[in-house]
Amino acid sequence: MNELNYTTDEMMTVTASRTLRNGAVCFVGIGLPSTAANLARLTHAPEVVLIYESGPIGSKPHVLPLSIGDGDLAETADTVVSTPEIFRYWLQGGRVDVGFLGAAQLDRYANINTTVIGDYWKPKVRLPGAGGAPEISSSAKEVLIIVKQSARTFVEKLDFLTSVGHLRGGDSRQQAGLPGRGPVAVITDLCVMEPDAQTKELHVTRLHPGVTQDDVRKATGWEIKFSAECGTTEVPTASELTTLRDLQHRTSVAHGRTSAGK
Amino acid sequence: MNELNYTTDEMMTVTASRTLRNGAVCFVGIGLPSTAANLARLTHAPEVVLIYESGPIGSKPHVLPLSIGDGDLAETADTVVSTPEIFRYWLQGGRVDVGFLGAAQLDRYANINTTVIGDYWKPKVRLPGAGGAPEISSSAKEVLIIVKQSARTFVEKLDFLTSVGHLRGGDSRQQAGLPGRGPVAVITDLCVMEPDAQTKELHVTRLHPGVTQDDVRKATGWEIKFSAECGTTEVPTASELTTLRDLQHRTSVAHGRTSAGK
Amino acid sequence: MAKITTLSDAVRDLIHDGDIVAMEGFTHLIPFAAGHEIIRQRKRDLTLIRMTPDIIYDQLIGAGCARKLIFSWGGNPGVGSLHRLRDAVEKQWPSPLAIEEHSHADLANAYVAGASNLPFAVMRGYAGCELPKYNETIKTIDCPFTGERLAAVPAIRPDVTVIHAQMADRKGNVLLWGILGVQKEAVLAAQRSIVTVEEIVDDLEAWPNACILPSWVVNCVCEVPHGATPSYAHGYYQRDNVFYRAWDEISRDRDRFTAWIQRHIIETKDFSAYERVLAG
Amino acid sequence: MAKITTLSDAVRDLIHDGDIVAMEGFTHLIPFAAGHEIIRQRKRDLTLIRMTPDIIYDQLIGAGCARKLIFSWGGNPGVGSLHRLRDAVEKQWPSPLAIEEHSHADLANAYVAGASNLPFAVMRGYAGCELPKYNETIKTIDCPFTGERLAAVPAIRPDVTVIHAQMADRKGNVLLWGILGVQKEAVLAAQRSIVTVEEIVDDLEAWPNACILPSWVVNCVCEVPHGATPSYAHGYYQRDNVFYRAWDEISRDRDRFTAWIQRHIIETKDFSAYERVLAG
Repeated sequence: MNELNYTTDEMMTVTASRTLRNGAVCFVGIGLPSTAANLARLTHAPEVVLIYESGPIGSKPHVLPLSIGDGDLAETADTVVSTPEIFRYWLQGGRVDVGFLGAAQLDRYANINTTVIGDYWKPKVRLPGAGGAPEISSSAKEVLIIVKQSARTFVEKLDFLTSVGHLRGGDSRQQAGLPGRGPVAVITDLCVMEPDAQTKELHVTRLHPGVTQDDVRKATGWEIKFSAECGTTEVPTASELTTLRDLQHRTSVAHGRTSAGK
Repeated sequence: MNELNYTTDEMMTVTASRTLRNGAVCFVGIGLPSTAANLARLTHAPEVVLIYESGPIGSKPHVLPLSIGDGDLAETADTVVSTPEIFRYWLQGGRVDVGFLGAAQLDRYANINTTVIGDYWKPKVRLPGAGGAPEISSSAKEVLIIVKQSARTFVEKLDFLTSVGHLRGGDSRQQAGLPGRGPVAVITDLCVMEPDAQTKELHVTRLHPGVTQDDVRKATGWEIKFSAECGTTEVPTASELTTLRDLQHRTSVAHGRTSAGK
Repeated sequence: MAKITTLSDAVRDLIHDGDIVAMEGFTHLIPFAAGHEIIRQRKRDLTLIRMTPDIIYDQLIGAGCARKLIFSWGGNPGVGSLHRLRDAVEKQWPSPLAIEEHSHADLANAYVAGASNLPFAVMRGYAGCELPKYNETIKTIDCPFTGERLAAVPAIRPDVTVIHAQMADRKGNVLLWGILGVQKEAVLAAQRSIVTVEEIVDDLEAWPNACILPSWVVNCVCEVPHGATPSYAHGYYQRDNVFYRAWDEISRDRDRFTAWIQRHIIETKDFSAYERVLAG
Repeated sequence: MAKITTLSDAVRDLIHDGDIVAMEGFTHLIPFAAGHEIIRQRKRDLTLIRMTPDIIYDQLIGAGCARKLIFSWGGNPGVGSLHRLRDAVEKQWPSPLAIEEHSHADLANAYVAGASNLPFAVMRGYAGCELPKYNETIKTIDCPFTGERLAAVPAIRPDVTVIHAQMADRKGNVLLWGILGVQKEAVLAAQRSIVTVEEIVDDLEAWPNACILPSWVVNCVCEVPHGATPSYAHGYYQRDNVFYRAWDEISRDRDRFTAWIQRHIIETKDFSAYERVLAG
C-alpha cells in the first residue's frame, strides 16, 4: 500500500478502532472513544454493540454524537432503556466486554483522573468529574483508553484517582475486588501502551510510524518503559481514512462545526 | 326504596365496594377484592386507580379478571410496568392508598394466613402462599379485607401468619416497623368489623340486614365483640345490584362459566 | 448472538439434569411448550424457580422433573389448588419435593439483584410475617445511614431461564409487550436462556423504549406458535380459561394425570402435535 | 391528580427558597423553561441535584439561586467547562457553592432507592476511586450472604423534581420517550413534581409499556412548547448545538453572563418571550 497522508489524531483513532473486535459489547465514552468505536463499526466490526450511558443499546449513529444523549443514538438503537437500567442491568450486570474511556490524567498503572487538577477543595482546574467512568473501569470485562499524549496528561502521580486502572500494579486491582480485568491498552497519538503481564505497569508495545522513543519519553511524566519487541503501528488504510473522514464530515455538517467527537 | 332481593355474597361485595373512596389508589388482590374494587369503579368511584401486582396501573377491565394477569387488565390500563417495578416503585414506594385483600384464615387482630392449615412442614392443607400480600399489608397506607365468614376462617389462632394486620394489637404493628396503618375494615357476608382504636382488636360495627349477633358469634372462632353503636348495613341499591350483576354476567360470558371473581 | 433453532435442540443443549431453571411469565406468556419439551426429554432433579408455579410447574412436578421448587404463590389462578404440587409436598409423589417459599416482592427483587449482578437485594418487607422462620435465605440488614432494619434476600441466578415472547427478528432480538412480569430480569439473571416466540419476523418495528432483549443476551430463540397456551400471548390469542378449569380434574388423580402426560406430551413429537391431540 | 397550570404558578406554588430540587433530563428533555422561571422568580438557597448540571444549572448557579450542587458530571457536553459552575466552586462567585460529588451509577441508584422508598441503595462501585474520601455520604455495606463488600449510597428524596416531557393528556397523564434518563425515578422519589410538556393532547395514544407517569404522581403539568431547548425533545426538535457552543463564550465572563441573564430571563415574561428575544 502507498504511504498516505494522515494526521496523528487520525493515526490514534484508527489504531484505537482496530483494537475493538467485531461483536464486542462496548460501553462508549463520549468524544475520542465514541469516534473510534463508530469507526470500528463502520469498518472491520459491523456487529460491534455500542452502549451509551444515557440508555441506548446497539446504537448505529449516522453522525458522531456531540453529547452522550443525542437523539441519533436513540433512533438508531436496538432499544433504549433508562439510565438506572443501563448502569444496573447492563454495566454492573457484567454484560459489557469493553469499556472505552478517555482521560484527563493517567498514571503508569493506567489509573485515570477526570475530577480535578490540584487540590480537591482548592482546585487549579475543576474537571467535569466521574460520570460513568469509575463503574465502567470497574465492571467492563476489559478497558481501552484513548487519550492524546503529553507530560501534563501522563503524570507520575494523579492529582485525584477517579477511575481505577491497575491501581498499584501487580494484583492490587483484583485484591480491591474490581470484577473486570482493567485496561488492556492505552492508545495515544504517539504510541500504543499495554500493561506488563506481571507488574501491570504500562509499557510501549508499538510506536506510530515516524515517532521515536524519545518523542514518547518527552511526552510522559514518568520514566516510560518500552517493550523489548516494541514494533510499529500499521498506518491507516485508505479505506479507514476515507471512512473516518466521511464520518467526521457528515458530523460537522450535522452539528454545524468543523469537527465533532473531540 | 323498596326491599330488593340480593344474596349475602352480593351484600358483602357491595358493602366492600362502598368502602373504597373515589380517587383512591387501590392495590387489588384477585377474586373478591377485585370484584368489589371494580364495582366501586363502576358505581360511586369512577376515578379509583386499580393496580394489579402483575404490572397494570389504572386498569378499567370490562370483565372481571380470572387471573391477576389477564390481558384485559393490561389493555385497559394507563400503563403496564414490570412486576419488579410494581413492587418497588409503586407499592413499597408508598403510593398505594388501599390494599384490598382476601384471607384463608384471619385472627382478632386481622392478621392473615394464606400459607398452610396445620404444620408448615406437614400441612393439612397447603394453601397458595404469600403472593403479594405480606408487602401489600405492610406498605399500603390502609388495608381492606373481604372474606366470607365462618369459624374455620375466623380463628382464635392462625396456623401461620402470612400477612400482618395489627400483629398483637395496640401499637405492636407500628413497633414492628410496618409503614402502613394496617387493616381499617373487614367486610364479610355477615357484617363489617373494624379495629378498636386502642386495642386494635376487631369488633363488629355493622350487621348486614337480617343477621343477628348470634349468627356472627357462631361464625367466629373467638369471642367476638360488638360495638356499642353497632348499626345495620344499608342494603344494596338497585343500581349497585344491577351494575354488579351486569359485570358478573359479562364476566361469565367472557370466561365461559357461571361466575368469575370468586 | 442468539442461535435460531428448534425447541427440542435448545432444551437438549441448554438444560441439564440438576440445573436451576426459571420459567417465568406472569399469567401472560407462560412458556408451556418449553415446559412440555422438558418433560418429553425426561429432565430430572431440576430446581424450579417461578413466582407463580401455575399449571406449567404442576405438570413438571407431577412428571417427576423437579427436586425443589422456589416460588411465591402456588395456586391454579381463578380455579383453586395445584394438585400435583400439593401431592408432591404433602405425599412425596412422584418423589419428594423440597420447597423454598418467598413473597412476590422478594422474588421480584431477587431477580432484579440477579440481573444487576448483585449478591442480594434490599427490600422493606416480611416484617411480622412468619415465612423467614421457614426460609433461612431471608435475612435482615441495617441501613448504614438511618439504622432502619430491612429485609435482605439473595439474588436469583438460574442456570437457565426460559421465557416465551411475542416476536423475534432473524438476528434473534426479542420483543415482548403487555404484562411483562419478571421475564427481562429472569433472562438477564441467568447463565443461559431460551426464548420461544410466536413468530420470527424481518423487522420488529418496535416502538420507542419497547421491552427488547437484544440477541446477544439470549442463547436460543425458537419459533413455537401458540407456545404459551393455555396461558395467553397478548395480540395473538386469549387465555384458555376452560383448560385451566379442566386441569383441576385432570390433575386431581395421579393415574389420570399420568395418562394425560403420557398421551399429550410423552407420545407427541412436539407442541404442534400436542395441540392436535388436545383438539382431538 | 395533576393540576394543569402555568409554569409561573407551578414554580411559585411548589418551589420554595431552601428546597432540594432535582431537574433531570439526560441531554434530552432538559427542563430549561422551568430553570429560567426559577431564575425569574429569584428563588434562593436551593440544593440542586442533577447527574449532569449542563447549561441549565450553570445558569441557575450563576444567577445566584443555589447554595449546594449534587452532581456526577459537570461539563458542557461536547464543548468544555461550565464556567459559572467553576467560578462558583473556585472563586465563590456570585456566592459560595457547596458541592457533593458522585458517580453516575451512584446517583442513578440513589434515585432508584428514592423512588422505591428505601433509605439507601447498594451497588458495586467506587472500589479504588477517591471520591468517597471527599463525600461522606458514600459508605460500604457487607452482603449478609457472601460477605462481599459493596458500596452503599443514601436515597435521593428531593422536595421537588422538575422534568420536561413530550406530552400530557388533559387529565395530566404524562408520556415521554426516547432517552429516558432518570426522570421517572426522579419524579417518583420527590415529595412534589412539576412536568412541563411540549403539548397537551386529548389522547396520548401510547404504545404498550410506554413510559407514562400517571396524573396522580404529578402535582403540576404545564404546557411549554420548546420548553427543553437548547436541549432537544425527541420527535419535536433537535438539540441546538450552536447554542451549547455559544454558551461557552456567554458564560466565560461574569458581566456578559449577568447581562445575558438580565436581558433574556429577568426581563422576559416567560419562555416564549425569551425565545423571541433570543431570535433577535
